[in-house]
Order: sequence, then structure tokens, then C-alpha cells
Amino acid sequence: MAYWFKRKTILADKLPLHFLKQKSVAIGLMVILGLAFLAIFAPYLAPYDPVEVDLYNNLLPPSWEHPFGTDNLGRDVLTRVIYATKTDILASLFIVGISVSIGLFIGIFAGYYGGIIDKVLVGMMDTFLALPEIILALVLVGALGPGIFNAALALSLFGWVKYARVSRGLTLSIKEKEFIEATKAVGFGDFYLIARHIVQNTVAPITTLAALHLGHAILSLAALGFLGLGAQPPMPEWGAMLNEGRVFLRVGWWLSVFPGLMIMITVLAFNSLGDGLRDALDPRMKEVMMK
Amino acid sequence: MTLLRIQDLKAYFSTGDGIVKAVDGVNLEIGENETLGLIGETGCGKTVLGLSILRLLSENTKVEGKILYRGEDLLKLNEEEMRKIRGKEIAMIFQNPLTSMNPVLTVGTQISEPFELHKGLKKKDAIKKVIEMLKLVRIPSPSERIKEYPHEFSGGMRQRAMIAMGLACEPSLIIADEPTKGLDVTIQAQVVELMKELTTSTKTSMLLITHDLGVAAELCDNIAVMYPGEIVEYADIKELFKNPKHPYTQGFLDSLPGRGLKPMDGMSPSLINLPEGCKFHPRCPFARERCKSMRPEMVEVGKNHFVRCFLYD
Amino acid sequence: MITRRKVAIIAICLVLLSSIMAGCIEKETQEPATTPLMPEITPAAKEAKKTLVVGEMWSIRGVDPAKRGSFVKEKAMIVDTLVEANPDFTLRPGLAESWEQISDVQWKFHLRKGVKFHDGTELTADTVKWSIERALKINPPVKAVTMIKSIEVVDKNTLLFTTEEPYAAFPASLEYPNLGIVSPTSGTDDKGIIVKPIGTGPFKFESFDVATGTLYLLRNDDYWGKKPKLEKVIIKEIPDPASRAMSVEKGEVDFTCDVPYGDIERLKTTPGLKVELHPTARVYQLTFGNLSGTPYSDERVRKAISYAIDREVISERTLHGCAEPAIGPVIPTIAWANKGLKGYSYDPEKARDLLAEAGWRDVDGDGVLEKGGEEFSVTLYTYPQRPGLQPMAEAIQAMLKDVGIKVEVRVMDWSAIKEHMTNKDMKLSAYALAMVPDPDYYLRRTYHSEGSYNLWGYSNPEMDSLLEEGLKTFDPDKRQEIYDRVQEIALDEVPLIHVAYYKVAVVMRDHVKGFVFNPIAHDYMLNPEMYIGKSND
Amino acid sequence: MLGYIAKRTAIAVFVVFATSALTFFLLSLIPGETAVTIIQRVFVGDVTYNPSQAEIEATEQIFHLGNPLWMQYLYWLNNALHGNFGTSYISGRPVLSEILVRLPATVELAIAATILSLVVAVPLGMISAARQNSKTDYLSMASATFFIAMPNFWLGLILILLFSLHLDLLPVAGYGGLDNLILPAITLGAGMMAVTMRLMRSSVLEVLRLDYITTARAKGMDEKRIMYRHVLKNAMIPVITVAGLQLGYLLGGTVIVETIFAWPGIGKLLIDSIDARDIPIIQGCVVFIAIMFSLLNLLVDLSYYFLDPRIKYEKV
Repeated sequence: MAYWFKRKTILADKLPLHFLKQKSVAIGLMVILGLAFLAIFAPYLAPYDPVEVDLYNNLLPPSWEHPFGTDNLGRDVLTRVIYATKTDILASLFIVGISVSIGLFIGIFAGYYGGIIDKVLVGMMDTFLALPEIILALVLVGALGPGIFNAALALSLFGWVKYARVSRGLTLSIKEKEFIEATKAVGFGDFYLIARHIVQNTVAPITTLAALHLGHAILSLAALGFLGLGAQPPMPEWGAMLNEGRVFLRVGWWLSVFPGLMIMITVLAFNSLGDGLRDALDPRMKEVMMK
Repeated sequence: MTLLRIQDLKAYFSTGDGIVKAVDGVNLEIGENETLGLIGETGCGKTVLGLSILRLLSENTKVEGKILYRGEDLLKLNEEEMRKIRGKEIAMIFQNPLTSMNPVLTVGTQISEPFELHKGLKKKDAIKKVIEMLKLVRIPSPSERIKEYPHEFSGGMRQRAMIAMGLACEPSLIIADEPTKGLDVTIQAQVVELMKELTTSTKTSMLLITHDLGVAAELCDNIAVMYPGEIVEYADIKELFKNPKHPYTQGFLDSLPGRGLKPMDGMSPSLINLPEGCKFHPRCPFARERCKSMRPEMVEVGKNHFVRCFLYD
Repeated sequence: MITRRKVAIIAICLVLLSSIMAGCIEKETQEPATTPLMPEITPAAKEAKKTLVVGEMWSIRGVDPAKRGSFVKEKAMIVDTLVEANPDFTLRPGLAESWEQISDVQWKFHLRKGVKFHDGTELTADTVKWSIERALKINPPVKAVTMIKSIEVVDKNTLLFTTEEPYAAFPASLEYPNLGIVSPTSGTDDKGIIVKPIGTGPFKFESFDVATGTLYLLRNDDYWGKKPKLEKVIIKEIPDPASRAMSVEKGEVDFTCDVPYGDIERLKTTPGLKVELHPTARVYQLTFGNLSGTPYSDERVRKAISYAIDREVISERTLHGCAEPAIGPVIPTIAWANKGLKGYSYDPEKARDLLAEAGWRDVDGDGVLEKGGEEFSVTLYTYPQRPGLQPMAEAIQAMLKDVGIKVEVRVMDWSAIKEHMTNKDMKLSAYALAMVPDPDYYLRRTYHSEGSYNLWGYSNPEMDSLLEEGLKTFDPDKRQEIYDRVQEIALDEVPLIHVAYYKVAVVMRDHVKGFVFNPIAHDYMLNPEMYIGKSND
Repeated sequence: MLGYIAKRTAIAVFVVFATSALTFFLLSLIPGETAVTIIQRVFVGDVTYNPSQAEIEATEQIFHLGNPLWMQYLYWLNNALHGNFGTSYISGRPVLSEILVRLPATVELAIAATILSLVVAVPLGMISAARQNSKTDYLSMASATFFIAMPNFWLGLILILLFSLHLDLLPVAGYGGLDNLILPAITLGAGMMAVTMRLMRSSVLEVLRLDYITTARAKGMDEKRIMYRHVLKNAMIPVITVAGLQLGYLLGGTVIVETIFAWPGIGKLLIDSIDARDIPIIQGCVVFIAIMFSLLNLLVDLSYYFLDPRIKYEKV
């Protein structure tokens, strides 16, 4: 027993922290913290109320009172962009959260039990990977009815495959390690055994995948919003704001430019964080992830 | 007139962990129709020496000294002129033919390239030449084989193809880097036999880089023994076998199967932190105080026989 | 050994095969001779200055008058109806020269003589009978609108119509666009849907390219009415409002309508363009889930909601002038509109008083009124097809919040709303006032207790008897009296709230002349007098 | 070789079936799809019309609404295999013809976007690898990172704003000549171009380090010629692998790009039909997109064989 605990986990120590040295990752992280700050303290930072309409002052160009101008109902675009940060990031975290949990569960389950279960689940994974994700998400949202919750749900139904593949790969490789057999002999419950080891070992690759996935989730969510299938009025959401802005493209360019800019900055930040994490991973892990 | 004279050649790599002195002051000569063997343990810088002659080293290397080919210093040439030398005047045969040939191009195309580059032949005439070359290196049914890919050739066949590629434009000098490495004994013997025949029939000089004394004995006229970064002994092949002077050469020869397989003690030093004075002194049974501090010079100890060791100073 | 060459050929064949297959299948299923897939509107065609290119707002999903009447009659002008209507909704003779009423349920119509179909065949009573009976069969609502029981051919130029019951609005109902008269010789597809309509209208069908949604029309030289000056009309489907605006601005089309609101002011000042805003017979109305067992059963609550809405700012600012504040249920330009009505002005104070009177108090001080422990918090449903609905809904949401009613806005497809909406909720929609130029069409459907639009259970015996009487009285003055009273009660009891009348923004190059806006149209209506003049005259 | 193609085609066919089954199930979740709503939208087009009981029964019979879901799916599948994908609720035209009429537009756009992205990404990737850490290298890599992060619908709007309005150069929307194709193809291809460029650069760097490049130099070949004769073909292999993955995003992208530029393709038809709840068209569109997706994946697999002779298909 002592022998087993003393041995460190095989594949990955704690999250390798030396990746922070890279410049792009540091900037990415700072931007993400900034966005989180914006999202949390939106009520104090935003100059106006995101939903308050002022019909007589609609479509005002950017000015000192309204740095990002106003929309067709006279609402301040800067305020709505700030509040939208909360909507979009929370929804993306929801998508990634659901995807990770489904993915981990299916991956570990398939990896550990193997045999027929493994074959069926892998088959399912390959099919889901082969399906055009955004198209089916569109159909699902079309069916369930538009709304930020339905949109996020639809996107998370297809986001889990990446995590399942990684966790399955790791489970298979860890399963052979003799110390798993050693603990089994001592009678640990299977599930406790799996949860503790594999989850601990998959922290590094999962975090990397999650960072990249967040960027992708924000893009897909905004896309659904743009198509009118995401957030419903008057909830501020970047994609929906872009859709509203489209009607006033010529007269109110600021309605489209600023939300789009925010989407890009957020995705850039998550991507650079993800890239930095991936490069910092030890090669064996990276290979498992890329397979 | 000597075909190639290398004077005080230095080749340093700047890598993350420090300067690698792969070639640290080497002087060599190769005459017309002469085969010089360059012997040494792996990692002593012999391949780097070969590559530096054709200036094929990567950008982060610093090369000093002179490489006179027919009196012209190759290091002074610009890229344009150097390209005219490579493959035409001086050709190279590489160590591992599988990775040294492009996997996605047919063998025929790759061998025809020197003809197209230097002889300005069109593809179809070049192919005729290639078939001739393949016959020369005794590859069966060449007209089919030229359509095949490197991975469809056996080890020996691949090496023959490499040789064909090297000899395509009848270069004056061939640099062969471990041509027999990785081949099993019977194939090795055939390749050596082929190279022997080719060098004698075509009057091409050859710099044979190898760690296999047996192969060297077969092919070479003279031998230069290399210890990390420099030449420690140079002699005629028979003289060297009969009367090795440098302790490293003696140890090297004793480790041959015919001489009792006595392994040498210690490891050859890494090229990054080379010992002071004579680089062999940590492993040399005769090492004296002087050896540790001073660097011995090459001394003539017999007809055409030089040694870098204080024993004979 | 399969060499590279063979594999490459297989791959290329695969690609070619699939595109050829797609190509030839496409040919089979498209019976009408279509012009090449990418019809280049060559500048030469436009230079001839006799061609009008129109940017249509809805995707053209077919050219069968029985199913796509408003498009084929009002925009493509391929077919005419027996009866036509003037801009003030009074009737005028169409293909029928004159008509008289024989009895309560019988009407005799005399056809105009010498009218020919586009293929030269003569317009006779038989062809009219065939055409109308076909419309009745294919499009069931046509029967509900016209109540036709039977049609008899009296002679070559006379028809006798019998209606199910006395129906004063019968002549007006024949103006219904789906009753466009079409010849039996029209080309149809295997399901009997007309794909090559042969009508009597000022323009003939040349061809329709399904892929790009472009309809090509030629002038009908022997048109019975005034011969049109234009030789060719091309109607291109541009469903995206922003693209329509840019296409007319860049001259790719000469005439279009319903551009994005934001662009209206700008287009007015753009050289080479004319912008006209016309109220049309369509009203934005706010309807309730149910009038019984909900806050709306109390008339004061309904009135309060009407007072709480600032129709002026919605029409002018939110919809950028594309709407006109509503007074009564129908637009004032209609002949039979009750001119004496005084609508609901914007008076939030009065609204709050009325709500207080009705027992709604803000007990917990969260800005939302409560009564009997229940919060006045409802959902306002609307649908995406009309661009004005969503901004209007959000504006109303803010205005009602101001008087203490919490509203959540949900935008979804029309049929989905029926599933999600509860009695307590509201719906914002845009209803056609006069598909048939007669007061009965809209008023009876909306205000009669059994009216098909009346889903919120409004029933007022006086209103019911008035509407039934209106149906049966044929004396115009007496009918006018009845419908004035109907509109008065409607405005007073306000079972549903009329927010604004729909205004069509028509944008055209300034070289387009002779356009007369006719509000009877579903959205807009082209007229034969249009022509291309010099851009500055 | 045939064994490999058979296996890949089988997978492709399975994917199409899986997609159609999944979509059929998803669409069944749409609340309120009863005979009444179908009559109102298909046969009548007026939603306030309440059909008679006879009509309701007849419609239920036509659309097999009575029996369980999987049976309905089998009916649909049986019809689909005979080319009958049902009729569109809105236009009343057969779904197959509505889709086939719009198929060329989407295929054209997808091919244009792919070619555009490859034509830009491959050379740029090679140049920035050849001249590593030079100005062009930093510039192209930075722009690639930006384009990956940029939402394509925003890019579309910006392009419209800049190009066709102020500079009045390119048509803003609609289908027509070649100039209509430029902006949508750029918008759709941008993401793929960025990913391919980054990948091409790292792949070329990888190949440049290999032995056969030194051999080529030893033959006296200049860098430019080495790039095209030796490096390009080897570097394309990993790029083609990822191209397969990119196809999914590309098809997803067409849905959005076609909406912005009013491009009459299947993507736009899908969005319009989702708004209008035109179930047969939605089902048809998704199936055709899945077919295109699998067909393109098959082509990517085939191109492997053409590019990399080492792959012995017989062995698979």
C-alpha cells in the first residue's frame, strides 16, 4: 500500500506551469482574466442598463456618452457588449462543462471495460466525429425552439467526442500499469479507482482541449445567435447583436463592428492559451491527444 | 597535383547547450584516383567533415580554414558556383539510403535529376542514362525498377541506387558516408566489391567515411584516424595495420575481431567539453604530464606516416 | 498493380459523375424551359430602357395564380380578376364589364367583350367558370372568402353566381387575387400545379428560373386595357432586405420595397433614387391569449395597455417611418373607414390609474404589479418573417415595464407560437385588413364571436348582430352606418389593440415613372402605366 | 486498393444513414407537428384555416403520422431511396428538385472557397517556412491566428461594408457571374486558409530537416527547385489529413455565408426551412449535406493514395 502511494503518477505531473513563460500565452491569460472581470462586475462597469430602451436616441454614432454608439432601440451598445460577455462566456463554459463530463464518462467507461462496450462506444464516437456538427446543432435548436439554453445544449451534444477519445486513450494506457492491478488486489471499488487515477492523469490534456474548445464554442454560439436561433431578445449576446446590426449595416456600422471584435478577442485569447498549453504538454501526451 | 587539400578546417555548431567543435583544425589531402579512408568512432565529427566539404552544413555552423579543390577554395565560392560543383565535381553518397531518398518520387526520377541539372538533358534522354547507371551498379531489370519507389527496393538495392545517383555525372571525387552501414554481411561484401570496381575503373577519387576497418582495408589506399575533432594518425593502409603508432589507433585495431576483441577503456569525449591538451590523454595508457596541458603536433614517423602524439615528438 | 494513373482517373470520374448526375436530374425535374442557370442581366437588356427589373421581397415559390395569387396578379400582372379595386377600396370593373344582383344569393356578371388570353384564345364564360372552380378546388380558403355555391354559364359573356348565403361583399370578394382568371391551356406539372400561366393581364409569362428565383415577363401587346409602355419586366427574388437596398442603390434592380429601416433616410438622400412610404391595408395588432380568466378580461386593463403604448415613437423612430400610428381598426384611407374615431393617445399616467382602478398594485415594490398574489408577468410572442415585429415587440416590452407589466419577448415561427402561448400571454402580429376590399372580410373575422381570427373569445351580442346584418344589407349607405358603429364599439371595448398600420417603403431609380401605389395589395402592386423615362425629368 | 475504397465507401454510407436517422429523430421533437399544422401550411398556406376531420385523417394517412417513429423513418427512407424526398410544405415542389436546383450553387461556393484557401495558404506556408522568422513569416502567421479567431459571419459583414459599398467594386449579394463569387468565397475560405497555412508551414519545416533534402542539395539543386520537386508533395500529406476535418467546418460555414450573401445554395435553403419549419426540406438538406460531406471525405482518402505511395491499400 505504502509502495503504491509513494509512486508518482506516471504520465503527467501537476499542470506543467512553465508554459506561462511564452508571451502569447501570458497575453491570452490576461485577456481572459479581463473578460472574467468584465463579466462578473458588469453591473458596476457598464455605464447604462442593458435592457433600458430610449427610443428617441436610437442609432446614435459612437460619442463620449455612448463610446460604442446606440442600437435601434436606443440601448447603449457598450453596455450590452459588456453584459454579453457574461452570457457568452457562461454559455461556453456550460457547453465545455457538459462536453467534458459526457466525454470523460464515456471515454473512461469504454477504455476501462473494453470488449463490446468499447467497440460500440468507439463506433458512436467515430460517427459523431464524421457528422457535420453545426448542421445537426442547427436542426436540434430548430426543433427545440430558439434560446440560449437550447443552443448551448445542442452544441454540447457534439462537443464531447474529443474528450472521450483522449480519456479512453489514457485509460487504456494506464490500465496496463501494474500498480492499477496492485490496488485492485487491495479491493478498491472500480469506479473510485478509475475516477481518482485517470481524471488526475487527464487534467493536463483535458484542460488544453477545453481551452481550445471554449474558443470554438463561443464561435458556434455566436453563429447560432447570428442565425436568430441563439439568445432571444432582449438578452445581450454577441451573435444576436451582430444579427440586429446587419439590418443597419450601412447606417450603424458600430452595431456590427464592436460585438464582432469582442468575439474575436475572446476567441484569440482562448486559442493562444490553448496553443501554449498544448506546446507545454509532454510529447507523449500530445501524441495521445492528437491521435 | 592533389585533387583536394583541406587546410586547418574548423567547423563549430552553436547549439542551446554550447559550442560543438565537430571539426577542430583538420589537414588532409586526396590525390587523383586515390581512396582515402576516414576512420573513427561514431560522433567524432567525420560525417561533419564530409558535409563541410560540400558546404551542406546548416546555417548555424561557423566554418573556417581552406578547402582547395583543384586549387580553388570552395569556402570562397558563392552559392551559384558551389551548386555547379555539387553532384558534378564532387558527389556524396549518404548513410541511410531509405531516408536519404525521397519516398514519394520514383527512383528513376531521383537518379535522373543530376543529369537534368548538370548535363541539361530532357527527361526522356536522362532516363536512358539512368538505365545505363542502374546496369552499371548491377540492378536487375532496370527499365521496370525506375518506375518503382524507394520503399519497394531492398537495402542493398537502395544503396546501389544511391551509388548510381552519386556517380551519375562522373564526379572527380566521391564522399561516401558509411555506405555499408546497416547492411548484412553478404550484401555488404557485394557493395564493397562494386565500389572497388567502380573507383578503379572510373579513376574517381573517394573519401570513405566509416567506422568499419574491414571495409576500409578493402577499399582504401591511405587511412586517416580521427579522434573527436582532429586527425591523430595518417598512414598508408598496410603501414597502419602493420605498424600503428598512435595509442588510440593501436587500441582501435586491438578491438578488431582478428586481434582478440580487446575493448578500449573509457568513452570518447563529447564534442562540447573537450579535454585540454591531447584529447586522448584521459584514456591513454602512456599519458604524461605534458599530454594533459599541451596539444601535440603532427609528426612524421615514417614514409608518408604521421602521428599526433608526444611519444614520438 | 494499379498504378497512380488509374487511381487518379477513378477519382476524377467520381467527381465528374456526381456533378453530371446532379446536372441531368436537375434537367428532368424542371419542366419549364429555363434560361441558363446563371442568367446574366446583360447591360444591353437594361440599356434598351424598356425593361423594368424588380427586386421582390419574398422568395418566389411558384407561379400558380390559385396558390400564389397576390404574386402572379399584383406583381407579375399576368392575370386579371373579374373585379378590380381603386386605391380607396371602392370597386371598379375588371374582366367583368358590369354586374347586377338578381337576388339575395344570386349575382349576374357580364364579361368584357373581345378580351384575349396571352395565347390568343378568347376569354369566354366557360374559361372563367373553369378558372374559378379550379381555384376553389385547389385553394380551400377561396371558398371561405367568396362563399360561392355554384357557377352557371348563361351565355358566352355572362355568368350567374349563387352564394351559400346572402353575402353583400360578394362582388368585392371576386377581387381576391387567387381568383385571377387563367386559361385552361396553361402548362401544368404532373401534380396539376400551373407552371406556365396563360392569363389576360398586361404582361405575359416568358420563363421562370427556379434556382435564382427570377421571373421573365414580356409585354402583352393586345392587352384589353391601356397598352403598357414597358417591353420586358424581370422580377428577381432578393429575400434579404439589406441585399435589396444595395441592389437598387447599385442599379442592379430598378424597383424594390421593404428595405432595412436604417437605410430609408439614407436612400432618400441618395442621388438617382426615389423613396415613397405608403400605408397599406395591413395592421400591427397586439392580441391576447384569452379574454376570460386572465387580467385582460377587465376592459380597463386592455385600455390601460393601449394608453401605455407610444404609437408615435414606435412608428417614427423604431420603425423609421415604416408605420403609421393606428386610430381605429382600419386605415383611414379606406372608403368605409369611420373617420370620426379618436384613437388612444400615449398617456402612461392614465394607464397606471386604470390599472390601479382594476386592482393591480405593486405590493412588493419590485416594479411589477400584483393582484390576488399573482404578478402581472406575461410573454409577448412574435415571428421573424416581418422585420418590424421584433423591434416593435421590444419597444412595447419597455413601455409596459414602465407601467408595471413585466413582459418577456420570444420570437419563433408562427405555428410554434400556437404551441407555446398560454391564455395569459400576448401576441404581436401583422394582419391583412382587406384581402377583399370590403369591411366584412376583416371586421367579421376579428370581432364576430365565431370569427376565425377571434381566438381570444371576444363576444358581444350587439357586435354579432351588426356584423350579420352588414352581411345581408345591400344598400351602401345603410352598410356604412352599420360598419361605423362596429368600428366605434371595437375601439371602445378594445378586445385587441391596433398599434400601427403597416407602411410599405417603395424604393426605385428616379428613371422609373408612372408608378401608382394601391394599398389593396398584399405588400405592393405594380401597375401597367409604369415606364422608364429620363432620369432627370 | 479496391478493398480500401469499399471500406471507406461503406463508412461514408453509414454516416449518411446515421445523419438521416439522427435528423429524423431530432425533427420529431418539433412540438405541434400535427396533421392540422401540415394541412394549414402545405395544402392551404393560410394558418387560420381549420381543416375538416376527413382532411385530417387523409393527411395522417399520407404522412404515416399514426404509427411509431421508427416506422415513419422507414417509410421516409424507402421513399428517399426511390428519389422521393416528399414535398416542401411552403413551395409544394418536390424536395429533391428544390435541393438539386440549389446544389450546384453550394458545390460551386465550397470548391471556390477550398481552391482560394489552398492557393493562398500553400505558397504562403511554404514561403514563411523557407524564410523562417522573416517579416513575411511573422506577418502571415499573425494574420493566420487572427483569421482562425475571426467569426466568418463578421468577416462577411466587414467585407460587404468595405468592398461593395464604399469601393463599389464587387456585387454585394445574389448569384450571378464570377464577381458574385469572390466575397462569399473569401469569407468561407478564410478560416480554412488560416489553418492550412499554419499547418503547411510546420509541415514544410519538418520536411526540410529530413535526409533526402540534403541529398537533393548534394546533387547541386537550388532551393526553389527543391521546394517544388521534393518538399511540396511530402508536406501536403499532413495538410490533406486535416483538410478532411476542415470540410465539416466548411459545410457548416456555407449555411452562414449563404445567408449573408443571399447565395441560393442548400445552406440558405436549410436556414429558411428551419425558420419556416419546412420539415421535409430540412430533412432533405441535411441528408444532402451529409452526402456531400462523405463524398468529399472519400475524395480526401483517395488523394492519399495518389500522394503517398507508401500506403499499401491492400494491407488495410
